[in-house]
Amino acid sequence: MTEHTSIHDYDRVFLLGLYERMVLIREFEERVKYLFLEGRMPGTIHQCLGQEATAVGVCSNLTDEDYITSTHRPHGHALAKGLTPLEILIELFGGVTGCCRGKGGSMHVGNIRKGMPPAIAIVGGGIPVATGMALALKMQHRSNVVACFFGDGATSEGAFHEAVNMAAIWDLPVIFACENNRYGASTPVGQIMRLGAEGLKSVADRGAAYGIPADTIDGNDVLAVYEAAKDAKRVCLEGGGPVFLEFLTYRITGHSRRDPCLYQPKEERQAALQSEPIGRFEGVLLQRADVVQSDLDGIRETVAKELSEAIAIAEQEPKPVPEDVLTDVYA
Amino acid sequence: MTEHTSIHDYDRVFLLGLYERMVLIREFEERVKYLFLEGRMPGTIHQCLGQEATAVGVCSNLTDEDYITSTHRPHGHALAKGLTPLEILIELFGGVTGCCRGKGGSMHVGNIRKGMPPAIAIVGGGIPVATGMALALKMQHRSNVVACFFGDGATSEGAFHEAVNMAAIWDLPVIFACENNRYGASTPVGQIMRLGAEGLKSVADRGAAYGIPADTIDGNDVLAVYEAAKDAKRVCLEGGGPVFLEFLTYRITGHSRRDPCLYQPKEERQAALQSEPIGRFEGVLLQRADVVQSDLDGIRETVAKELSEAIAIAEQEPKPVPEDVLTDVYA
Amino acid sequence: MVKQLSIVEALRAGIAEEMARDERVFCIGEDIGIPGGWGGAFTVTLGLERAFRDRIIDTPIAENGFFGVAVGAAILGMRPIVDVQYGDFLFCAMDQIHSNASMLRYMSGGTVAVPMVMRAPVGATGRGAQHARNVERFFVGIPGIKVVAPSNAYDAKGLLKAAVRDDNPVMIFEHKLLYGSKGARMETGAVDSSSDVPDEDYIVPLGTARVARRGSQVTILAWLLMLHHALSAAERLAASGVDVEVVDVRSLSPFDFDTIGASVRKTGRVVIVEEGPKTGGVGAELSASIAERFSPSLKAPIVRVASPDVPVPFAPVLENAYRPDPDRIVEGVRQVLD
Amino acid sequence: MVKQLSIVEALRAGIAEEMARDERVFCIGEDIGIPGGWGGAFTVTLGLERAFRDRIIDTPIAENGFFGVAVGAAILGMRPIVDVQYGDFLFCAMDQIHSNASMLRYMSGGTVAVPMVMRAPVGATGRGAQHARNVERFFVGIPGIKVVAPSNAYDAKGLLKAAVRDDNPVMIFEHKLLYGSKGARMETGAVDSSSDVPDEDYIVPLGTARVARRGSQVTILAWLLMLHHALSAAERLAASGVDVEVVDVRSLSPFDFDTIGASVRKTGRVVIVEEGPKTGGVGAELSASIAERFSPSLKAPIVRVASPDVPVPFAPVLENAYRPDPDRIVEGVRQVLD
Ligand SMILES: Cc1ncc(C[n+]2csc(CCOP(=O)(O)OP(=O)(O)O)c2C)c(N)n1
Ligand SMILES: Cc1ncc(C[n+]2csc(CCOP(=O)(O)OP(=O)(O)O)c2C)c(N)n1
Ligand SMILES: [Mg+2]
Ligand SMILES: [Mg+2]
Repeated sequence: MTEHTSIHDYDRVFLLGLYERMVLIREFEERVKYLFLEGRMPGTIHQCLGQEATAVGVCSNLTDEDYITSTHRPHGHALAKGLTPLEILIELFGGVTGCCRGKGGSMHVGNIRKGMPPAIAIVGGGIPVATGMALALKMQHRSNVVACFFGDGATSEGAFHEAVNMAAIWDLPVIFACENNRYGASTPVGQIMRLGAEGLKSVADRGAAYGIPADTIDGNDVLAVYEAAKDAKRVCLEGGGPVFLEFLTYRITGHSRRDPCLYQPKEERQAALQSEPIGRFEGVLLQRADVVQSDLDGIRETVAKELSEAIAIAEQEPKPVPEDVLTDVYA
Repeated sequence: MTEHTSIHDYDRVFLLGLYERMVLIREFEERVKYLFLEGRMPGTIHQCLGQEATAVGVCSNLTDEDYITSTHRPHGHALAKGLTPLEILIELFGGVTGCCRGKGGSMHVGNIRKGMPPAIAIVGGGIPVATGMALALKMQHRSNVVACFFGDGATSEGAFHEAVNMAAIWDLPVIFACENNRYGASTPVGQIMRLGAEGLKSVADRGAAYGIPADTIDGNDVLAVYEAAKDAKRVCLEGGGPVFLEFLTYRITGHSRRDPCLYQPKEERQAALQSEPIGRFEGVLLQRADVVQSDLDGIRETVAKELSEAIAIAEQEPKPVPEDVLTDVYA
Repeated sequence: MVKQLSIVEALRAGIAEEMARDERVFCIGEDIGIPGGWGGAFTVTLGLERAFRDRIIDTPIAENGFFGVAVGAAILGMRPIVDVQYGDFLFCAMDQIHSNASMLRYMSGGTVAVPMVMRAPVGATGRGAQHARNVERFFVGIPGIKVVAPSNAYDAKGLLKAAVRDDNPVMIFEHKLLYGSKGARMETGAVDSSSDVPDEDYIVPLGTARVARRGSQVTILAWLLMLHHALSAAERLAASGVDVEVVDVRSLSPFDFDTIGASVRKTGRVVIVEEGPKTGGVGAELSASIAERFSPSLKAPIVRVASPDVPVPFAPVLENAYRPDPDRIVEGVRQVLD
Repeated sequence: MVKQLSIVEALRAGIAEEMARDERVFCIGEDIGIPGGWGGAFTVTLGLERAFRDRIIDTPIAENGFFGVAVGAAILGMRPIVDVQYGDFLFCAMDQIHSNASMLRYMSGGTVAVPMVMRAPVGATGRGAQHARNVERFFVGIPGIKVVAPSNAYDAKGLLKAAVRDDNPVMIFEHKLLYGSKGARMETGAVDSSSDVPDEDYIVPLGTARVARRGSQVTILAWLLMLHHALSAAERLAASGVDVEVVDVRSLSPFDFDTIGASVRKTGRVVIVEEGPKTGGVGAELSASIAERFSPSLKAPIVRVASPDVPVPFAPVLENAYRPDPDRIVEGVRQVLD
């Protein structure tokens, strides 16, 4: 919960929409993990279990004409931005009707027609691209924003520094959405910046180096994320952008593939499981008189069914033919 | 002048040494500019007239076992670190007995035996190198520091960000000496960072993003530079490094070659000429009873003579033979 | 109307015309539009900020950043022309160029386009190792990118315009000694590359080579500065009765094997001239491809004349030993005739 | 004593031995020594932090930065082994590698040395375009750098040790499908590259190729994964009476033209196999050099078997169409025999 707003101030349909989208991401990731471990799905995967609130909270502020950029961990962002589970699943299965026609794969899902270019898996590499998209929006006098997702680890890359600075000096409409899940791969964030020292208390404090508004938000509170991103979008549209938002969250699954996460202390993991965003949001939702458990159960069932159907279809979709390797290189 | 120390607290010889070194750099650059414009010296040059106090103030704290890294504008740093005018001049003339055997040239002068690897002319490129040199010093348990020179413009490069952060988390003994001469090439510093905005008042404020001590110093006051670098060196040797120092100064010559500096407002230039470090230091020096104008004149004369001799020798030194192009590629 | 222009003037005119024609076109780079400044390191964009203030974007010194910015802007329909002061600094931006500019279209299954132009000056010019490299080799063969390298003003303007209108990332290499920059930015050792340039709109299609001199006994392939040295060498050889054809390769990716092949089939002898270390150069691919495609026509092994495998040295005597010159090209031709 | 080791195990042992032997040696990279972590992306340094805590340095995600840090440490006498998780990320560090690591010695007139080892995994492995590129081509021909690419555990350890002891920057390319990583980091489609590795100290000299299979009719040149596919193809061809020699090029810079030349002189027919786009590949230089050096021995135009000129696609069917396989190598041999 944010400080300013109570759960009772929101529209019921809106709230259940947030819930549904988070559940969709969670369930999607669970299914994909299973398919992957079973060997039915090729490649490698980076999943966002536990981080659903950041994707959903931010993207709920975006219209179809707004944009996002994403990372090696893009499934949640894509679903939150409105890509269908089906087009993503087909892509993950390497199907030719997938959102990238089977050429992208898990780390590069995207659909520009829905405001998401292929996710960029070079850590930090999407941040200049997002900044350039915002520059285009500004030059084209469009009232839209770009939400640029990246992790705590990405803030050490030069690309982050160069791009955020340019967004700052040119007042570009970018929401820099830093998902601080406390680790870059296996490396704790406390090990890659001098936190606690003179002037640097949080990742958000880095925003000050660029003279832009920056804040640290409980990233497992979907409404707090939503409100922060809403404010940020307003600042952007008023020409005061960019805004840096650090969302505190936790990855309750492996970094990639079959990672057993032995570098995450047990107690920390335990605590994180307690504060994962979906359970927390359920508790908050049920404070409302007009939301009952069966509403939530119904949503979960619908999502589960939708996904089962999508998987069944996706797995059977036609694969590319070898000659397709040669197409789509040049426009 | 610094706030803490008065001109009377210093040793006369030390002070005249600072003066001499600044005069040497100024005179060196004047001569080189002339040689270049006359067509006697090949290549291109970036000169540091007006910035002598930063090089001299910092390097006066360094021993032969301390190191520096430098940039495309390295003559002053090299002279301040103890390279002889002769070995640099020969290099600039493309002589085989030059400090880089004629292979480096103006932008790459250096002499590792005197604590200076070849200057790195990729803007920002020397900052990671300096950081690595400091890492070596630390791993080798040596009580030495690296002074890393770079300009205001370089702080926009990713290399700056990545390296300063690593120096910070590993407590490396680096003095990040940022010479803010208000321009990166022709571009005013106010145009490449959002100065004045939330939290960002000076280039030094960027240091906070890395959790390290950072300060802005009058870079045309050689004693202020000296004292700041002395403190920084102490912090480094005590294991608390790195330290970020922003030195406010001004380039009272072209960026390179025959640049007429039309992008520098006239009044600004005029003011800068008033506060250039050598004239200022003369005024301060003459406050002492034991320094008189003829002392200063004598130093200027000695320097002038030394340089005339060095130039005469340097120009005549043997040039490489064409076959030398093939040597020194591999160790 | 036709005017004699330098490459700098031709590029400047080409950029201005494309910006006037299409408001999606903008320039981005360091020091390109600072009032009182130089219009980039070599005056190509000098004064353009007066006509197009909002579309000449001066950046911080942050190559990877602003190349990425150009990629993002291009994705959303703009047509950036990115200026890097020296080709050497492309290494700073290499990730954005290779990982994003060149591949996003493919990764997206053909749904994203990245129409951007990159301009990079190359060549050894008395500045030492870090402002001197001929980096063409690093971009030839990156799938998704096109590469051109004009040797004269007409081609420079025509190729620039074609590049701006192309829907893909196009790299234009320009040679510092060919610019014809004037005044304070003039280069020692510059070679005249000015040519007649019509006022009317025209393009030089990407992907085309040009026969710069007709001949029958040997084909020299060259581009940028080396094209001029090749022509000098050809003159000299003509005096001693050797009839050399010189092809301005001009398009380094893709190569124009129609034009190159026609020449090779005619002469059967090939000398490839390249500024830059021999090993791993563009000449390697040219040599390998020609051998694959036209072996039956070859009367002698292909000869590569290039720089030695060393960084670029500073001292003029060394730089001259580094950079291939007409003498060495003549030698190469004699070798292929042996 | 001799043990059968995977490449990962051999590299790990080699690094540990060099670190024990010489305290100037240290490792630096992302996630290489985090307790409970993976020892880098492919477990090469797994557990080494227990023996050498101060010399296994985990970095932030900042490739250009930590490659530059390695350069600086090397200048002052340390011997860093730099780990990059995927060869693709070398583009982020390209400036430090090319502008500093490779050139500082030359720029200093031979007074500075930069003894550093860089390790980079390459190869298409189901991860899509940005974790897949064979970037060897970008480093072959950079003066000042040496490049090796081991195809088996014995070579991996021996080349690593030679690299650590060399006074120059040495790039080691490793192939993800050859590592033999186990457990959670195992690769689908991995090929066995384990070999007998002695306990005793040994090196494999940089700059040497190895005849991996003797034959008389055709020479196949390959390295990393393609070496294994070349051997399979040779087996298959042997069954139909074609006697193929396979040379593991192994050292990509410099090439060992003694070994390569001996084979070419014997067979007169050359097939070069490369994972990665054909245009501008390492194979181009090999082809051009062999033509220059050994033309009189060549009985047929050199054939290059490589990937098409496209980024690396994700879908398995496309990736298989991208990566050369024994079938395509057999085809290449048949072509060169025609
Ligand atoms: C330039 C680059 N370096 C390294 C990697 C390997 N890598 C993939 S994800 C990752 C960690 C990223 O951490 P963070 O930004 O916090 O995102 P998270 O994985 O936590 O979502 C690393 C090191 C990469 N993909 N790109
Ligand atoms: C990576 C890179 N980009 C651009 C340049 C071209 N260039 C040389 S000096 C310079 C300005 C540097 O400004 P600053 O860091 O403030 O140093 P100053 O010149 O003021 O001493 C530029 C842009 C370069 N050498 N390297
Ligand atoms: Mg993270
Ligand atoms: Mg400056």
